[in-house]
Amino acid sequence: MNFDDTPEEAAFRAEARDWLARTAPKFVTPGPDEADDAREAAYIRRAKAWQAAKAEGGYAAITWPKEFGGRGGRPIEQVIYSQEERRYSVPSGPFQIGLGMCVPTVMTWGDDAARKRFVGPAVRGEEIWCQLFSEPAAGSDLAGIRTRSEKKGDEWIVNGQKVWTSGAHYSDWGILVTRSDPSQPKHKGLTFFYLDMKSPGVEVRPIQQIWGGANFNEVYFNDVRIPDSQRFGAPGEGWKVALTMLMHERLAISAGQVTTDVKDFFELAGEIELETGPALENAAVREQIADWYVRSEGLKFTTYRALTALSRGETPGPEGSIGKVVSAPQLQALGTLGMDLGDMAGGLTEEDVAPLKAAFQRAYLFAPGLRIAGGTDEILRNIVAERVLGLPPDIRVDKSVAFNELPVGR
Amino acid sequence: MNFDDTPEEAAFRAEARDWLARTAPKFVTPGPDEADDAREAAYIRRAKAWQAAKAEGGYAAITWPKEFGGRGGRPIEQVIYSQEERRYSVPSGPFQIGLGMCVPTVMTWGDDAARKRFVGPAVRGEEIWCQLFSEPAAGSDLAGIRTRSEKKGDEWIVNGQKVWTSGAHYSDWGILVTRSDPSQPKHKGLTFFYLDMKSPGVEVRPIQQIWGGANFNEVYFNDVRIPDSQRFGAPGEGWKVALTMLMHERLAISAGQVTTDVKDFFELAGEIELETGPALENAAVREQIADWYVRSEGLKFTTYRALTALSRGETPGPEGSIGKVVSAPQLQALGTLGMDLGDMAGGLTEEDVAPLKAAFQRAYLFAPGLRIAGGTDEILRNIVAERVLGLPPDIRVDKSVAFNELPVGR
Amino acid sequence: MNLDFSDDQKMLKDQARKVLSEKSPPGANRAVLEGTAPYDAKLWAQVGELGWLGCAIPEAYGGLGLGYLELCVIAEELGRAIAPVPVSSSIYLAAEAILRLGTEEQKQAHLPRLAAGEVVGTLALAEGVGVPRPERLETRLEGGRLTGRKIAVPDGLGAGLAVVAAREGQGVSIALVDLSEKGVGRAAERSIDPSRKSATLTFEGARAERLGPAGEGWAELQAVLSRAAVLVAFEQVGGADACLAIARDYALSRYAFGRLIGSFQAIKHKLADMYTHTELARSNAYYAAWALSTDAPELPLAAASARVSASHAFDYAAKEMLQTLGGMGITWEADGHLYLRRAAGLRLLLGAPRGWKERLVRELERRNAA
Amino acid sequence: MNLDFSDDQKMLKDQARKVLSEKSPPGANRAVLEGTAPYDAKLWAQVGELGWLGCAIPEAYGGLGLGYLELCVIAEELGRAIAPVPVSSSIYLAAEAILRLGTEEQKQAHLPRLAAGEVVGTLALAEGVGVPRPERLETRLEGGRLTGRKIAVPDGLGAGLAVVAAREGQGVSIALVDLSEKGVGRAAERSIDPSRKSATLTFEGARAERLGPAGEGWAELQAVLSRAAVLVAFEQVGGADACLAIARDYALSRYAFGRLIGSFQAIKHKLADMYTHTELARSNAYYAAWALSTDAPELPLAAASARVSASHAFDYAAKEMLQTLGGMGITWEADGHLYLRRAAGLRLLLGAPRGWKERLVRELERRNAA
Repeated sequence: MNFDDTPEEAAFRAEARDWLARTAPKFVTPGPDEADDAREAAYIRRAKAWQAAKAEGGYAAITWPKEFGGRGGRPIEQVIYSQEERRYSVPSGPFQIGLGMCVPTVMTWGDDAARKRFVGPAVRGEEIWCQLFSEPAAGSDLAGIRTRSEKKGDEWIVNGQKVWTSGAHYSDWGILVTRSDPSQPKHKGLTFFYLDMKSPGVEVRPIQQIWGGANFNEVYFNDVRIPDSQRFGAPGEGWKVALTMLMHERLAISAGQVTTDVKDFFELAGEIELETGPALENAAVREQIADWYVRSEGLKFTTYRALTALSRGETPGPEGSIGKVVSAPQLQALGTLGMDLGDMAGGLTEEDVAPLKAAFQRAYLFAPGLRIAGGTDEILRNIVAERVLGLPPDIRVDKSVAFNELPVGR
Repeated sequence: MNFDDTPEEAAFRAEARDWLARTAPKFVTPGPDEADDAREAAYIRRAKAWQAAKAEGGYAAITWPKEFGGRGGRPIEQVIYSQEERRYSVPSGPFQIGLGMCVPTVMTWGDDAARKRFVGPAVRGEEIWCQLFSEPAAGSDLAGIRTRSEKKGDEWIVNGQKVWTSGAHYSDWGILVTRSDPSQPKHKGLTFFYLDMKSPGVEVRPIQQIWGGANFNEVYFNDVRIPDSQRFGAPGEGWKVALTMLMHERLAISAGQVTTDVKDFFELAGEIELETGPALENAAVREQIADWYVRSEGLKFTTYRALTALSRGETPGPEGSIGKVVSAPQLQALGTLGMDLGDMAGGLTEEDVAPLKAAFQRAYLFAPGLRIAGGTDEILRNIVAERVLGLPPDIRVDKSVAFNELPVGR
Repeated sequence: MNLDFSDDQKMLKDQARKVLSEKSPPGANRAVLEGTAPYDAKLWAQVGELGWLGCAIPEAYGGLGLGYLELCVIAEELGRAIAPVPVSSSIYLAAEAILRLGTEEQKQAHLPRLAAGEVVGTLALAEGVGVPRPERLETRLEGGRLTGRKIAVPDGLGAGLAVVAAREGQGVSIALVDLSEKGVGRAAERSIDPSRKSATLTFEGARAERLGPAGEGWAELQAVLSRAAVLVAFEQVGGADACLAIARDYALSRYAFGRLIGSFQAIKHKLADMYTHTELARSNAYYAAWALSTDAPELPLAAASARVSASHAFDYAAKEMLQTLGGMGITWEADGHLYLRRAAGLRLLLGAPRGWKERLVRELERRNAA
Repeated sequence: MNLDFSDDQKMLKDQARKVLSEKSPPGANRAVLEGTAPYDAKLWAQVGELGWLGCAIPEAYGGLGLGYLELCVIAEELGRAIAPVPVSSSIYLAAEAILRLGTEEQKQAHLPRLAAGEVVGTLALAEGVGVPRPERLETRLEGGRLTGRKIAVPDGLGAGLAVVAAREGQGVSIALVDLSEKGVGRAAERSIDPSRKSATLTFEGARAERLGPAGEGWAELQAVLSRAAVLVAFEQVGGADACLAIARDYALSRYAFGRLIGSFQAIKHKLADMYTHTELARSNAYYAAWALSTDAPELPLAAASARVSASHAFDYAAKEMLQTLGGMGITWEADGHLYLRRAAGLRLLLGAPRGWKERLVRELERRNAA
C-alpha cells in the first residue's frame, strides 16, 4: 500500500501540472455571482476561453478517443488532471453537464453527421449543453415525465415543462426527453431529442433556491418545433437513451461530491466558548468531531480505494454509491450543530459575525438540496440495496399500465 | 392540570390499597426461576391462589360485566388497581394472556355454554390459557400461518407447529388458529379453535432465548383431534376472530411495556471513572443522559395523557402506539453504552463485578427480543403511519392469491 | 390524573387556530421574511386586540389574567402558524421579567402597554457568538446608565423596550431600557429566520432603570429563560405538527412509480418518526405547562426537558418535511423553508439545546442530592 | 494510488477464508461458548501450523516475517468466522508488546513459542470497571515480584504468558509473567462473549521480568493498544461483513405478506445502512493498515479512526442482523447471538469507543498544533 503515483501516472501528473502552471492563471475567476447577469456573462466568456485552452492543450476530454478531440487517456489520468486543476479556481462548471452527459449521448446515439457537427464545438468550448430531464411530476420517478411530443410531418411539436435544468439560461443546445405516446406503459412511450435552446417557444425561468442560489431553471415548451432528424433512438424507445444518459450522470455526480468539512467545525470549536468553557474541551463536542471525522475519512479512503482500482485499470466497485447518502446528512448536521455553538447568536448570517463567513448557516440551507439532488437519500439506499446487495426491487404497479391511466396527483 | 385522582378514583384506590395491604403479602413471590421446574410449579400454584383471592375480592376482572365474574368497573379503575398491585411482587404473569386475550375471545365468539364453562374458572385462577398463534413462517405476517386443520366427521385433525407460545407448558387450555383451506387466499382459509392442552398429539418444547430465559415454547401438533364444537366462528372465517384477538393483544402489550431506565445509567455514571475523570462529569455522558431522560419522560407523560382520557371516560388516542418503538431501541442503546462505561471490564456478567448486577449486559441481550415481540420496530412504524397518520398500506401481492400458490422460503 | 387542557382551554386553542389560519397563512411569514418590516404589524395588532398577549398578565396590569395554560395553547398555535410577530420576545421574555422582578411602579408602567401590544419588548443578552456567561458580559450598568453592545437581540428591530443583562459592580443586573432613549443605537441584522428581525443594539450611556436587585440578575435571568422555554416549546410543538401535516398532505397527493409516495415504507416510517418525536415533545411540554402554571419546584427540570425534546422534534420535522417534499421543498417560492428557518430560530432563541441538556442533568443531580 | 491489498495478500486472505469456513463454522464458536474450554484448541493448533500467528513476527524469532498487511487480512477472516481462538490476545497484544519492548533475550525466549501457538499470551490491564488510569493501578512490581489483581483479562483462562501493567516506583512498568509460576491465581469469569474466556488473575509475589524501561510503560502500552486496534478493526470489519451476509441471505429467502422481506424498503434501507457503515469502516481500516505496516506517524490517529469506525459498524450490523432475522434471531439455538456477543467483546477488548474518540481528537489537536 502507498499513496504514490505509478511512474506513468507521475509523468502525466508532472506534464499536466506544468501545463496548468503555464496556462490556468490567466483564466482564474473569483466565481460567478449568479444573481448578477453581467458578471455571469463575463464568467461564461471566461469559461469558454478556458475550455478552448484545455482543448488546445489536450486536456479537454482526456478519456475520449482522439477522433472525438480526446486524448485516448486512461480514467486515472482524468482523475489526476482534475486533482491538479482543482488547485486553480478555473471556470469549468458550465461544461460539466455537456461533456459529462450530453455529448457522450450524442456520441452514442447520434449519427456521424451529428457527431461531426457537435462534438468538436463542445470540446473546444464553443457550445454549452444542458440536460432537459426532470419535471415537476417526475423527480425520483424519472420515467414519469409528461412533456408531450407529437409528430407533424418531419417535425415534432413539443409542449410541457422541465425543471431543475442547470445552466439552461446560458446553454446553446439541450438534450430533451419527451412522452410521444401516453397510451403506452410509462417506459415505452418516451422519445429523445436534442434542440437549439434558442428555438421559438422555449422559455427559461430561473428557480431561486432556499440558500439564495439560482443556478437551476424551469424550462417551458410552447409548441416548440424540433426536426425529426434531431431525434435520438427510435420513437418510443427513449428509455434506452435515458439509461445510458443516467449512467453518465451518476458517474458525473459521484465525482463532484461536496465534501463535508469537519475541519470547519473543529476550527470553530477551538474558538468558541460554551457555558462550561471552551467548546473544544467539551467531551460531547469532541465525540461529535470524532464521529464526523471517521465518516469523512471513511469516505475519503473509499474514494482512494476506487482510485486504486482505476490506477490498476480496473473498474471501481460499487462502494462509491455510498458517498452522498453519508455526506449530505452529515453536512446537514454540521450546519445545525455549527449554529448551535453560536448559541443565542448562532442564527446570525452576517459574514463579519457568523464564524467562517456564515458557512454553517449556509450548510443548513444548502444541505436539504444536497439530500435531494442527483438521487434522494431514499433512492440512493434503494440503489445500494438493489445494485450492490442484490435485493429485490420495490413492487412496481406502473410497469404495464398505460401512462395516461396511471393515477396522478401533484 | 394535576396528577390527582378524582374523588371516585381516590375512593377506589383507597379501597384497593386497603384490600391489597391485607391480602397481597401472603402471595408475594421471589419470582420464578424458570429454568427450575420445581420452583416453577410452586410459582404456578401461588399464582393460581393469588388469582382466586383477587376473584374473591372483586379485583380479578375489574372492567368485565358482573355476569362474567367482573366488577363492571371503568378502565381507569383497572389502571389504578394495577398501579397499586405493582407495589407487591405478586404472581400475576401466568394469567395475563388468558384474561387479556383468550377469555375475551371466548366471551365474544363462544356460545353460552362455552362462556359458562370457561369464564368462571379462568377468573378464579383455576385454569390457565395460552394463545397459539405465531408460527416459524408467520411472525409479522400473522395471516401466513400454515398449521393445517382438516375436518373429519365431527372432529378436526390438526397438524403443524406454533412458536413463541408463552406459558404453553403450564396452560390448561389454548386458543388456536389454523389453516383449514389452503386453496383460498390467505385471510380466507383460517379457522379458530380452543383446545385442551393435554390433548393427545400436543407436544410443548421450551425455547431458550439469548438472554437465558425460556418462557416461550414451540408447540407441535401431530394429528391432534379437536371437536367441531370447539370452533370459534365459521370455518374459513378465522381472520375475523384473529382481528378481535389482536386488538386485545395490542392493549395488553402496550400496558405491559418495559420502561427503559435511564436512572440506572445515571447511577452508574456517578460511580464510574473514565480516563478524563468521573463519568458523570463527562459532557458526552451528560448529553446522553439528557437525551434518554427526555424520551423516557416523554413516554411517561404520554401514558399520563392516555390515563387522563381514561379518567375522563374517553378512549385514549393513538399516542400509545409509540411506546415500544421508542423504549426498545433505547433499552438497546442503554445496554451498549452502560457496558461501555465499564470499558475493558464492561463485558463481565459476574453480578458481583458488573454494576447493578449486570443489568446493562442483560439489557444488551434482552433488547433485541423486545424490538421484535408484539410487533417489530418496522411493523409498529407501519401501524403508526397507517392507523394514526392515515397513510396507505403497503402494496399487497398476497391478498387475492390462493395461499398454497404463494411463494415460500424459510 | 389530569394531564390535558380543559375544555375552555381547548376552545381557546381552536379559536386561535382558526384566527391564525386566516390571518397568518405562510404568506404572512413570507412577506416579513422578504421585506424590511420587523414583523407583521397588522397581525400584531389583532393578536393584541384578541387579548392573547395579556393572557397570563394579571388584570391589575392590563392583562386578562387567564393564566399560563391559556398562554401555552396560544403559543402552540402561533408556532403552528409560524406567525411573524414578536410574542415570544415581548411576552414570554420581557413581560415575564418585569412581572417577576419589577417593582409595583414598573409593572404599572410597562405591563399594560406590553399586554396591549402598544410596545414590543425584548430581552438582550448575547454579546457575541458562543454561550453567554456572566463573567464575560461587557455591557455595564452604572449609575442608571447603560453602556455596551448586544447582538442577535430577538425581534430587536421592532422592539421599543428591552430587558438587558449587564454587569453592575461584581455581579450581573437586569436593566430595563426604553429603546427610544438617547444613546441607543440599533442596526438590522441578517439571520437564518428573517421572518422575525433581530438587531444589534448599542448603548452609549443610555438611561436605564434596574429590574430587581443589583448584582443578582443572573439567576433571575435563568428563571425567566426557564419559563420562556416552556412557552417556546409549545411554539416548537406547533411548528413540528405543522411540518408533519404538510409532509402528510404531500405524501397523500404526490405520486411516484404509479403510487402515492405515502405508500413507500421509507416515507411512512419517516412520518411515523416525525409523529413520534412530536408526541414525545408534546407530552414533555404538557408536563412543563403544569409546572409553569403551578410554579412547581419541578419547573427548571421540566422546562429543560420540554425545550430539549421540542427543539429536537421541530428540527427533525422541518428537515424531514423538506426531504419528503423533494425538489419542491428547496425552492424559495415553496413554503417549506419558512418552517426550516423558524425551527432554527426557535432552537437558538433561548440558547442551543446543548446548554439545556447541561441544565437538565444539573437539575437531576440536584434532585438526587436532595 | 494504491490503497488495496496486493494479489498475494488477497490470495492469503482467500485461503484463510476457505480454511476458516471449514474449520471454524459458527458451531465451533458455539462449542466454546457453551463449554468450559478456554478456546478451540484444535483450531488453535491449525492456526499455528498455518503460520498465521507468526505472520508479522520476524523469521529470527520463529515467525514468517511476512508483515502486518498479511496479518490484517487474516484478522479480517478470523473476525468473519468469529473464530474462538485467542489470536488478538496472544499476537496483537502480547507478541506485539514483546516485539516492541523486549530485550533480544526476551524476544528469543518468548516470540517463537507465541508464533508457534505453543503458549497463549495476553495483556492484563483492567483492575475494575471503568477506564484504567495509570495513577489508579494497584498492581505493583517490586524487585521482580508482582502483586495485585487483574480482571477481565482477555483469553485469560487459557493464557500461559501475561503482559501485565503494574506500578513500579512512581511510574508504570510492564511486567512479563509466566502464568504457571507460583503465586499466580486464576479464576474463570462469565462474560458477554464466552466464546473466548476471560479470567481474573491474581498475583501474590509472583516472579516477573520487566518488559522495557522501568516506570515508562504507560505510553508504550498505549502504542501497543494502537497497533492492536488496527488488527482488531479488521476482525470487526470481518464480523460486520458476516452479519450483513447473514441478514442478506435471510432477506432473500424469507417471505412475508407474499413477498421476500428483502423487497420491503424498511429492510432494504437497513441493509444498505449496514453496508455503508461497513464500507466506511473498511476504508478506515485500510488506511490504518497502511500506517501500521509503514510505522507512519499517522498511526495513532489512523488506528483510533479505524477502531471507532469498526466498533460502530460491527455493533450496528450485529444488532440489525438480529432485527432482520426477527424471532429467529433471539433464540439461543440460532447463531445470531454469537455475532452480537462477539461485537460487544471486540468493542470492549481494547477499551470502549468513547476513550478512542478522545484519543482521536487529541491527535487532531496535536496535528493542528504542529
